[in-house]
Amino acid sequence: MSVTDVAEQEVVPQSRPERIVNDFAIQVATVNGSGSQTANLVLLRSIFQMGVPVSGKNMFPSNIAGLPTWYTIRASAKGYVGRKKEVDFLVAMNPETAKEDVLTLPPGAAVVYDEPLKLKDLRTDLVFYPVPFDKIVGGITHDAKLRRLVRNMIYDGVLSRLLSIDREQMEQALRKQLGKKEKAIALNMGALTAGYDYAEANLPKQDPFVIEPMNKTQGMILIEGNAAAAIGCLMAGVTFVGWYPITPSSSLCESLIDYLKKYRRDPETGKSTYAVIQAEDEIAALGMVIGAGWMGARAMTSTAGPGLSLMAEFTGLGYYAEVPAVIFDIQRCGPSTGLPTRTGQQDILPAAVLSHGDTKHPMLLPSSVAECYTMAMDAFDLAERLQTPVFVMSDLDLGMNAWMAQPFAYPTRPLDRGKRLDAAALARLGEFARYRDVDGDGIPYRTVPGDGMPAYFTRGSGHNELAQYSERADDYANNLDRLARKFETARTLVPRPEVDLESGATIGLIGYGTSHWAIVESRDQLRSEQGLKTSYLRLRGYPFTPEVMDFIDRCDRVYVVEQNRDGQMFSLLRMECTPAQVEKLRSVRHYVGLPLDGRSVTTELLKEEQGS
Amino acid sequence: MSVTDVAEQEVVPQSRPERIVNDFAIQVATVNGSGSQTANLVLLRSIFQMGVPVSGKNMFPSNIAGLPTWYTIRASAKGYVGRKKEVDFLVAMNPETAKEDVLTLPPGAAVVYDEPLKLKDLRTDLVFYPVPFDKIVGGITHDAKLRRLVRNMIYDGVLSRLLSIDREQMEQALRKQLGKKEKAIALNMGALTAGYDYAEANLPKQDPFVIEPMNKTQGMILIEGNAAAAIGCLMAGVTFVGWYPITPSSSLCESLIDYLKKYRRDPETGKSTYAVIQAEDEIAALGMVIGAGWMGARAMTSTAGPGLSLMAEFTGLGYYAEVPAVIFDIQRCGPSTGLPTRTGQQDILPAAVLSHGDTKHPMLLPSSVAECYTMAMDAFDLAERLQTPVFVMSDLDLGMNAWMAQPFAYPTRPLDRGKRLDAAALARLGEFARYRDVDGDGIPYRTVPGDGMPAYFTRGSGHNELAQYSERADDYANNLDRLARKFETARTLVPRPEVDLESGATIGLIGYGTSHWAIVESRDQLRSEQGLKTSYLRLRGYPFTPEVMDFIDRCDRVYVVEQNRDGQMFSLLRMECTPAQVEKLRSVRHYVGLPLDGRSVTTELLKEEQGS
Amino acid sequence: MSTPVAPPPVPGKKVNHIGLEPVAYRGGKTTLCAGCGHNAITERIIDACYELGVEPTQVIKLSGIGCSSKAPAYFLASAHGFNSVHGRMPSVATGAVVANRKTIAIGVSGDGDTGAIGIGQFVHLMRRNLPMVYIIEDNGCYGLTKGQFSPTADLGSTLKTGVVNDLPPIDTCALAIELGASFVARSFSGDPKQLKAILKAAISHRGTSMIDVISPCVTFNDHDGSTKSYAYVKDHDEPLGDISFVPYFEEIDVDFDPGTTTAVTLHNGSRLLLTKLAEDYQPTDKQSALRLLHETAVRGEYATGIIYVEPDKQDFLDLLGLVDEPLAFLEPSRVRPGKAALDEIMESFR
Amino acid sequence: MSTPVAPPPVPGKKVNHIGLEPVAYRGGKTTLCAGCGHNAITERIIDACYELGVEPTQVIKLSGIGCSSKAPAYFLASAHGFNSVHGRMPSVATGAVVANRKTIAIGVSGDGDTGAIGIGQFVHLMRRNLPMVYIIEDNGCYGLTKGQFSPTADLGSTLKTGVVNDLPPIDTCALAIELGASFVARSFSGDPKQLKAILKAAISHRGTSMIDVISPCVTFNDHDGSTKSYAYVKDHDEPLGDISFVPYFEEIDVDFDPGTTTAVTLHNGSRLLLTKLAEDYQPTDKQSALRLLHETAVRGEYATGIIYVEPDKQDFLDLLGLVDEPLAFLEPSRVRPGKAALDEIMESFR
Ligand SMILES: Cc1ncc(C[n+]2csc(CCOP(=O)(O)OP(=O)(O)O)c2C)c(N)n1
Ligand SMILES: Cc1ncc(C[n+]2csc(CCOP(=O)(O)OP(=O)(O)O)c2C)c(N)n1
Ligand code: SF4
Ligand code: SF4
Ligand SMILES: [Mg+2]
Ligand SMILES: [Mg+2]
Repeated sequence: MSVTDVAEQEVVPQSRPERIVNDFAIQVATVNGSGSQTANLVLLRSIFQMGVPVSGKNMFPSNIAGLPTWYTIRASAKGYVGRKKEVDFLVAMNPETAKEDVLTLPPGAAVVYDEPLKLKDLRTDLVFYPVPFDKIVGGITHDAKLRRLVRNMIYDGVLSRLLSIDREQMEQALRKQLGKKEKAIALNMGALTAGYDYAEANLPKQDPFVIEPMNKTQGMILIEGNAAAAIGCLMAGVTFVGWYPITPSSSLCESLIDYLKKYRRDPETGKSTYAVIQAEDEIAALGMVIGAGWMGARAMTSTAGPGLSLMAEFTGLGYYAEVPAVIFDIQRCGPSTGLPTRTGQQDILPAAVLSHGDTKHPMLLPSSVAECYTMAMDAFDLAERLQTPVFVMSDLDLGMNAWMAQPFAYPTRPLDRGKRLDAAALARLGEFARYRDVDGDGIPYRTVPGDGMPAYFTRGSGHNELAQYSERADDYANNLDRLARKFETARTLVPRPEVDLESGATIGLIGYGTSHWAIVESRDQLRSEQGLKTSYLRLRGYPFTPEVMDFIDRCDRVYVVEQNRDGQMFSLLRMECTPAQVEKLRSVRHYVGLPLDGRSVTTELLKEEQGS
Repeated sequence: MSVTDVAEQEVVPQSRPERIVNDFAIQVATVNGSGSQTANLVLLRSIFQMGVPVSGKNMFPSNIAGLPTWYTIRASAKGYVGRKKEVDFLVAMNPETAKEDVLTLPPGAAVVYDEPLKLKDLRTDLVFYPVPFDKIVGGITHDAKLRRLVRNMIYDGVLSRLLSIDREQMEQALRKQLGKKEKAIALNMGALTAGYDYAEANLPKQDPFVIEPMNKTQGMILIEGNAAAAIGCLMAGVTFVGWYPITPSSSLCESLIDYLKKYRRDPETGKSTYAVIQAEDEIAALGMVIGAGWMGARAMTSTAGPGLSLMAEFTGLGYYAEVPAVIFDIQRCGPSTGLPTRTGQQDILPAAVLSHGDTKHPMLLPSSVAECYTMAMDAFDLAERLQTPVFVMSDLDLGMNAWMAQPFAYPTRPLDRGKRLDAAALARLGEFARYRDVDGDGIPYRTVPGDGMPAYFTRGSGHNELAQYSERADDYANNLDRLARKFETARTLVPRPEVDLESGATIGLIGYGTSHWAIVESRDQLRSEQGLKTSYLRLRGYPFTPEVMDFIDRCDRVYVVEQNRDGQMFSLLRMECTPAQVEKLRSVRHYVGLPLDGRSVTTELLKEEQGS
Repeated sequence: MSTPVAPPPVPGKKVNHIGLEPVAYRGGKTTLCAGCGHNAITERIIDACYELGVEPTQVIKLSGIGCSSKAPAYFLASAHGFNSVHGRMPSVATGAVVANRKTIAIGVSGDGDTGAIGIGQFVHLMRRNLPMVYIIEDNGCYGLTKGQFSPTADLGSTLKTGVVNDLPPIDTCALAIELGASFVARSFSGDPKQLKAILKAAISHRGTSMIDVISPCVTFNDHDGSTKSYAYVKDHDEPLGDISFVPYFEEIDVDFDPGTTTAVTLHNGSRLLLTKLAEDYQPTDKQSALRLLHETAVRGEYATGIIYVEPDKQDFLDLLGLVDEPLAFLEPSRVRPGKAALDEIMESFR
Repeated sequence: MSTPVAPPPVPGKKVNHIGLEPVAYRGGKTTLCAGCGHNAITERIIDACYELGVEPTQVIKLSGIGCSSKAPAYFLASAHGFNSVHGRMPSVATGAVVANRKTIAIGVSGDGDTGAIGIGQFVHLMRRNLPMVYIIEDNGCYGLTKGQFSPTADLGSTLKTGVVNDLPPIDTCALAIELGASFVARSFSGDPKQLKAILKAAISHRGTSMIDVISPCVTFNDHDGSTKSYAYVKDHDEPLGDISFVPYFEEIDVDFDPGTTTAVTLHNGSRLLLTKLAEDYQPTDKQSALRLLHETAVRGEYATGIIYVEPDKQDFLDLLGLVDEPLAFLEPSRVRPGKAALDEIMESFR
């Protein structure tokens, strides 16, 4: 596969066993716009339905049609859902990339390919299965458009046969995909069957890869992180959404719109208990959110890097005017425009300190679709509790790919609307001082227009405790100190890390977000291949909670694993750690635009360990 | 003075000597828009002309007329030009602040005040000089508008008498200020004389403060940092300026416009060898600069915090598309709108990492008006040499206040236009690859439209060495690594720090920008009052050069002194230092919107030292 | 506390129809220059709200940054106010109004705030026809940053520094009409009668009411070609050499009959031609409104009055189909769907 | 290398008046969808430059972000190009053109790039009358982010997802005229003859030439109310269930006479009414141009042709009073004043 980083040569090709069951990666190389998504999702879903843990990763180009695209499905009995660099089973449909795709396969891999591509002679250490797609599709329909469309379904049929994927599961998956479109289902099933039949008749099994039923996915769902986050927002009772389309974040708001339409219209009047506004740009999107949040609505936006940059000024206003706002950053790779369809964790440091003039912001760091759901709810609660913009740092890999999960639990905690002044509080406090630290936690009481409580004048400018304009040095410093105190309160409120202290381990790993899945796998590799035990802390929020420092203290060396060039979380840690802790910190960075894989972590860590 | 931080109580009031010569601070408290600027500058300039080192700091409100404003003039035989917290001689003209201004004076201070304010009884430990301004001005002119205007000149006269400031020098300073407006000069001199005469007749000298001639300002100039930077840009051969007005940066571009008009019109045709465009906002301003820089022009903009935030996206584009741009950030205090007329160093961290997706930028850190001049030239050379946006981080204190300096030297170094491909280079390289690291320094060769060399397609998106669109992992990583290499090259090119290693000192101070002047004074205080020797490193550029790490290594403890809440430079250092170095670093922070003073540094440092 | 509560009305005192005294409509003390047109507009907003009997606590006051944008602090002290960031008040207002449809939103902006950095948000606000009053306090310059040109500066006008404005002005009224605002007016800060009447109409209108109010900056705005311009005065009256000096002016008042053109002499001596729309002018036709604006502009005049109005145009809240209650105040039970909904959603992913 | 140099013309081969073959005007292979209107516009730019004998290396190509903004990569391979950031191409173009006045700048933008995020910079570009050709490839949607509405989407049009557009479209031509652009035209990507002619005129004009080219997005744009709309097709032609499937379309071509109206049926079955301006239409009067735009819009038609032109209007470079040579190439001696200048300046601070 031409755009990915090539599998490391250090991974010594072992002589493959005869049967490799539920532990390999399939990659389908097509051209985007050619309608392969249905075929790929059916493949993914049918394996999932067979009870085999599975993950799917879409590597698509930044255009709409005509460029190479790759879809990787990984079946893993052990439940690994991170990226696996080595492709075991290639479906080569794209003439442009087929050659390079084949050349980068590890020995022993299998290749289903479009016969005219003549890939057979490229290598002798692979298994080749030529399939005459055009010929087969000719037998299915005469409509040229439909032919292009169902052509992809044929490879599903071929794979069903070669990998022993249950054809009934495929049909069920197809029905799930296409809904009630019987004609479409019939047509696609025809193609699937044709592929199956062709394989049965012409392609004797020569490779070791097979899918066998398990029961590891019972009751689970398959969902994309952006949809999960949207459901979280829905359940958080979001009432205002201001957004501007940008890959890979658009699908968050677009799913949310669908859910809101369905579940948030007043049953009697049909009217909406929410508003979604497609703004003219990201500055306006956050401006609207700030306006709505100031007014007391639960308000959010969703964006990616370029939008984050544009939101810098308003984020600072939100910080200083103390207005709640929830900002999802579905991180993508590089600058404006960068690689908008590639993943990364490259906005961590800029988001943490976004804006000018001494600002810092809480961040939530979901690793899983389940956390996209729960942290969406956490974010609204935190934003209102802390009266400040809160960032949820997801990424393209998490947001736009399908992941397995247990069904999400219905929230048990009521909405936390934070410190809102009411008559009782006013009576207790005697006086309303918008920016006074009454409780010692840096969080003042607020009122909103229309709630009957006293008004105040909101401004980014310097102000005293009574929200009056002030340029006094003491007022300014007091306010800054209180805001710093509030950030310390945030430290006690953001989600705590997940810590796995392995007894006897001297090495620790710190990771966050989607890097988690590679780390999980790498730890197993280190244990099984090197006998190396590791402890692990997965960050779930920023500012750092005491557990983080404890963890570092307990380890001899700590590897901070992340998907950016500059070691951004590593830098944030370095900013806060004691020298003894800094001494222990190492940075493992990955910045190629593709999801991090376990092997890269293992290799990098071992290299460092040898050096240290 | 009501907006300033109150002088520390720890500074034990010593019994004052009888005569305090050339070592005290005068503060004039007026209302802005009342025309006190001429009177204040005449005062400043006449002391300067008497050969006494002097500095002037304007603390003005964020409106146009009617709010309190303070102007502080410090005379210092020792040449200290940083802020001095204690005011020794107050001119109280503003009824609104007079009381608080008087109450915060140290014992022994003197107060000239408008008689009707009746300040006399507020304290017994001060010297009071009541002056009936309205009565005196009544004798000068009958025009009400003119009365308001020349009223302030009266206090110059009073001070001339009380402090022994040469009246001829005052007249000369007034002429400098008003140019050839003889009528205005006569009127103002009348007021001055009236003030002098009044003082002579009615105000026997009771305070110890006097100005005596010295010869410490011979040949020197008095200039604001923004004007100095403008002269630097002029001499750097700037050809394109895109800007948007914002305090405290506007005067940079406005002075520059004046100079360009005068010195950069073609003598024959009268046409301009430059273009200045007032853009519609800061996004457009930097967009224009990027467009012009891409085209090969020497292009710049100037802004402050809110503009910096708005420039985030384009800065990232400039970083990745590798377009030279010079950005002056005249830092002010706080968020949008913050305290736009207060100073700070609060954009250091955001500027260093401005934009999303792994970016970092060189910064130049002028401390003096002389460096505003030289670093403006350095910035253009660096931006073209490195093909990247370069920030010059000045601040309100430096940019908008008048500072003494030796006249600027004419540049001896020719303009460095960086690596521009020409026919010879093309022949040598064989092929033009826009983003290839030919020389190993991370800096590629560039061509510009119209130079006859091969064209390329510029984009922020992923590209290979040939500037072709690419989403390949290897291309992306290679490019990022080269950019990181280029940043290492920047490390060798930015101005080196100024290091003063004091033998026997175990304590080091690191400072930058205007904090320098407080540090200089604090070191003297530490030495003379505590017998404490300190070494000192003044940062002049970012990324950090090896001297910085060397310096830390040589010290036991290093105090990083800066004017922000979050210890922003301290954080950048922490990100790069070895654990042993981190161990030594302490943060001294000042964030009240007013320039840092030496006493605060001393106090803070001693407090920490006692703790450590 | 920053928000004094209006004292209970004393019998016999002047009150409006909701029983509030004029003082209930006042705000903080202005920090603008004496004689600044913006102050006069503030007074008219106070008058209009008082006379209409607007409930002050139902109002929200929003602005960007500039001298003009400080104005909301100077009226209706008991209303919430938001002095946001430069040029981006429209988006803040959009979020705020949508979040609570029961509020009356008064936005105050400057010609720089709206015409330069904010023109993009202005365009989209007009297009959305968000119910609010949007006032541009238009002085043709950037007051707060000391007098640079704004995009509404007239062709050929000069700065204090002598820089001449070469670009044609943007006509915010023509733009607003073109873009879909449903109430567009122009007035003059020194015409209290007309301005108050327009403000009352604007507050009463449902949809975006855009009012461009010519509001001289007595300190910086300065037209060349007049022998009484600030520049001219400066040259001939030498003592005015102090750049930090702000002359003190009385506010200008004019009042003239509809259908006539009145020349107003500004403080700096320059003349402003105002054409008051005739009483029979029909402001409901877009084309004639635009023609009128262009024709008067060509003659160097400003047409003042209500230039265009489309009383029945659907506003943005209608388009959004919101519930009647403010979104901000919906009960948790109305915004968090029940378990059945989540179950149904989960089922779809199985 | 990314910039092939045109081969020397072979005798007998078709060349233009500067001796270049058509191939010298081509660019990289398009990565847009087959049948996308944007590709047709690319072809016309190539034709127009070839026929005019434009020197390709004298051209700079600029764009924002979007499918449309990718187009500059597909024409004039030997010209420098800059694919900048979303909506901000006008500022980059302004800097570039001012830095080198000898270049011919062709800017390509989308209706989202210009009408949404970029409308502020668009307004100010038009106002400055910067000499450049500014093309909006207008498909009423955001192609690259998969079909959301743009601000030029027609009232009542629907997304694939069923979302209906409630807001009126922004007419970029009316806006450009209102704001001071000196050449304003509208055309259709499928009308090669007219589009090429307009492009040639636009390149020849001195000042901002703004051309709004209706350019259907075959993949996402989708008008409701037509029984052949995409939504309709989807419902009734079930196999099209794959959301990632992009159908392959032929480009549309129309050819009709000036002064007539023609109906074009788009790929999704919707109809577009194009009214070609008559040959005797006088595009020099602002008022009539605006009236024409409004009247045709009310009838649901698009007026195509050169709608407004002001041939002698001063352009931005004139206003700036620049030297004749490109600023970017001035010798050091012309941009760094001599020692005497610095001495004089220093003296003023003594
Ligand atoms: C992002 C940003 N850029 C620049 C400024 C500086 N600034 C403050 S007010 C202003 C212009 C105000 O002009 P206008 O809106 O016409 O208001 P006026 O003062 O004339 O009433 C500018 C440029 C700012 N506050 N924020
Ligand atoms: C700051 C920023 N926000 C959002 C995006 C995502 N984005 C890319 S193209 C585009 C819209 C393109 O629409 P249009 O200009 O009409 O071009 P089309 O694709 O329709 O030709 C958007 C929103 C971006 N690249 N940058
Ligand atoms: S500077 Fe001008 S706009 Fe600002 S307050 Fe003064 S008169 Fe008004
Ligand atoms: S998505 Fe639409 S605009 Fe984009 S290339 Fe395809 S047809 Fe053209
Ligand atoms: Mg203004
Ligand atoms: Mg479009």
